[in-house]
Amino acid sequence: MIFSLVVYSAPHAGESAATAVRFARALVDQGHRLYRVFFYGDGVHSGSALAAPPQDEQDLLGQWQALYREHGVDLVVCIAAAQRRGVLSQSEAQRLERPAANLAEGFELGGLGQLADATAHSDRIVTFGGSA
Amino acid sequence: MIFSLVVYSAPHAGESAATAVRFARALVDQGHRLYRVFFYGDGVHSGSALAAPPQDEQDLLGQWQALYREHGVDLVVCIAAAQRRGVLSQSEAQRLERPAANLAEGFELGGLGQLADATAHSDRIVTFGGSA
Amino acid sequence: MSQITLAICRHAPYGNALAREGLEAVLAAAAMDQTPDVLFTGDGIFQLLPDQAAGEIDQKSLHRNLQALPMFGVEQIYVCQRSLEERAVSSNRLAIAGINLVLVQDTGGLISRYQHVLSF
Amino acid sequence: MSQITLAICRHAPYGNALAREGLEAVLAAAAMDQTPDVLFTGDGIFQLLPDQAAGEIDQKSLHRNLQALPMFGVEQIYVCQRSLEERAVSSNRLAIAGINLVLVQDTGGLISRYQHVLSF
Amino acid sequence: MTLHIVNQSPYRTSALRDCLDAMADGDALLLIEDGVYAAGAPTGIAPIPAGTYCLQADAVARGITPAKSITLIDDERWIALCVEHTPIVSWF
Amino acid sequence: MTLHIVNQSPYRTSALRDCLDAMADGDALLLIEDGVYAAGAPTGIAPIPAGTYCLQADAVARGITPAKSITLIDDERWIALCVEHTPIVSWF
Repeated sequence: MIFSLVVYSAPHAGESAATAVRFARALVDQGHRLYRVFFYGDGVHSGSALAAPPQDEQDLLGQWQALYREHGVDLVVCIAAAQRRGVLSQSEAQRLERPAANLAEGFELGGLGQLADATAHSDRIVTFGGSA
Repeated sequence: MIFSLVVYSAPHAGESAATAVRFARALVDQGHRLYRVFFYGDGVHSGSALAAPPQDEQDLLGQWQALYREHGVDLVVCIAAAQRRGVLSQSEAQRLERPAANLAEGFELGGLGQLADATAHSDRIVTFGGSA
Repeated sequence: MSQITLAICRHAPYGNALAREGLEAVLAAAAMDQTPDVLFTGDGIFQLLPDQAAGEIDQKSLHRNLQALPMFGVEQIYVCQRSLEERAVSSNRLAIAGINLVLVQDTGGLISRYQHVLSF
Repeated sequence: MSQITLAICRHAPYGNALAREGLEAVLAAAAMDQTPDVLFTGDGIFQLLPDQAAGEIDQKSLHRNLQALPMFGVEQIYVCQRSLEERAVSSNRLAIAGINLVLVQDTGGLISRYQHVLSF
Repeated sequence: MTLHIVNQSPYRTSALRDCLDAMADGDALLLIEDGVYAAGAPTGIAPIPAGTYCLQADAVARGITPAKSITLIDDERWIALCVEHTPIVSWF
Repeated sequence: MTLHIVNQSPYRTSALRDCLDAMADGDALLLIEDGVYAAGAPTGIAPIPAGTYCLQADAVARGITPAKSITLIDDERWIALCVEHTPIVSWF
């Protein structure tokens, strides 16, 4: 079955981002197709290459990137939400005249249309909401 | 009177970060001393130099930096919370082998001791909590 | 046949970015001819209050996003009646030009008609 | 004379980073000889539950942070009795080695004794 | 039939109550993350329907022992629930 | 006397209720951000003490008309309240 996930919560803000990546891993391990993970709201921070949690905490970035490397999972960070929050690709950083880029390898910036597209092409959408 | 503020919420996640910077501005405009603003939890994203909100939305980063430039307000981003969330100075980026730095001018990384120090040297502490 | 997508808007405006970002997602989907249905429930019904002056807190009014809905083909929205009552908000106050408000009592029944639900 | 600082821990562990980061802030202050008093209230009392196996969700147990408190001079903590009752948690279950649990009924009175309150 | 997922403490936010208000007959409810606090002792806050599911890892992580009427599941079973239900609604 | 600040909707989280449970005689309560939804029509959720303050900008932004018993204030008066009270407790 074809799944897409929507992730709203920033990594290390609570448990949601970790639940999402664990669920994503379980999906592909069970042979389902993960059409897209769409990072929206504070979820865009998942795409930051600069996160450096202590060694004894979860490396969520590495887990998302492994899904990309091993299964080509489409990791789309909403470009409008990311601009507001400071997650930029090299070309966006140049265009917006910001001093650096921080979008991690494996993630791409995309428009909200990619969320609509995911609903059209997936059998199931699962949303991972923020912490309170 | 001497105030310090504690900010937990990320800019553009809700209203809290905007309330905090408006309150800080009002404090110094009224002649109070703002000893320190301590950014903790998701509040550390306030110190990201890469945020690029649309022209018709608030530029919270610029407002914090103006407080620093005009009044030397001490803007301290908790280093442990910032590492987890990907807000890094140049030296931290090198030490942690991350591809770029994004700590904005005017902000400095500091330990949790700086929060304790703020409570010891301030008459009042006001906390700006997260959104739900 | 079941409809494709229902967007559920549950957050108050301004206090949580999801209110604004949810409406932006609805508009973007509609612009791609994948117009979702929309349900306002819980604190989401506060998005529909008239006379919001968000400039007072240096934000843009959400009303502009709501008023754009008909231009993108969203001509009716569902509103949870129980949520209105709990918050003592009369549905008469919620007029948005070009949009028909449909009060819903059985939100569970409404939800079950869709293939996908996006929560904002 | 009023005490300096009370740290109020109101969040459940793991679901919100403030639970962990609050305890880290308490330990850091104590390490600087500015030991705050600590009140667990609301969902914060869930931090004190025994038998947490946070490894199941790939997190570190908060219990390690709690057990470090006495080493930093925090030898008693306040716990809101009403919060325990609302959650049907018996105070007998909450033993932490080296820490004396003081049940509080009048949290308002407790808070008023301090110069500063940090909320986590 | 809909699968509802609640990840918030019932003591802290209205997510569970809002969800229960929007459940239709035959819908399934899954408690995850801080939502598992609703699976413990009876609380009087919100009675959970019989047959509710609870993510075991989240309950064990928090030291919560769910009531007998609740079905403990792992991620694999969660995915199966997603396959069996549509739509899937998250309450947070 | 303590100044309590609540920034959450009373319909959505327990912040206001928790705050009211922890108020002592003579304490002040200030509603800001989504907390101002508690200042509107009587709701039955949590009765607000007389003399409660409400940040006017946040109420006006949301189209909320606070009850007559509530004192609308600006940032300057908020700061004055902070000067007059100690400690200051934020509920979120």
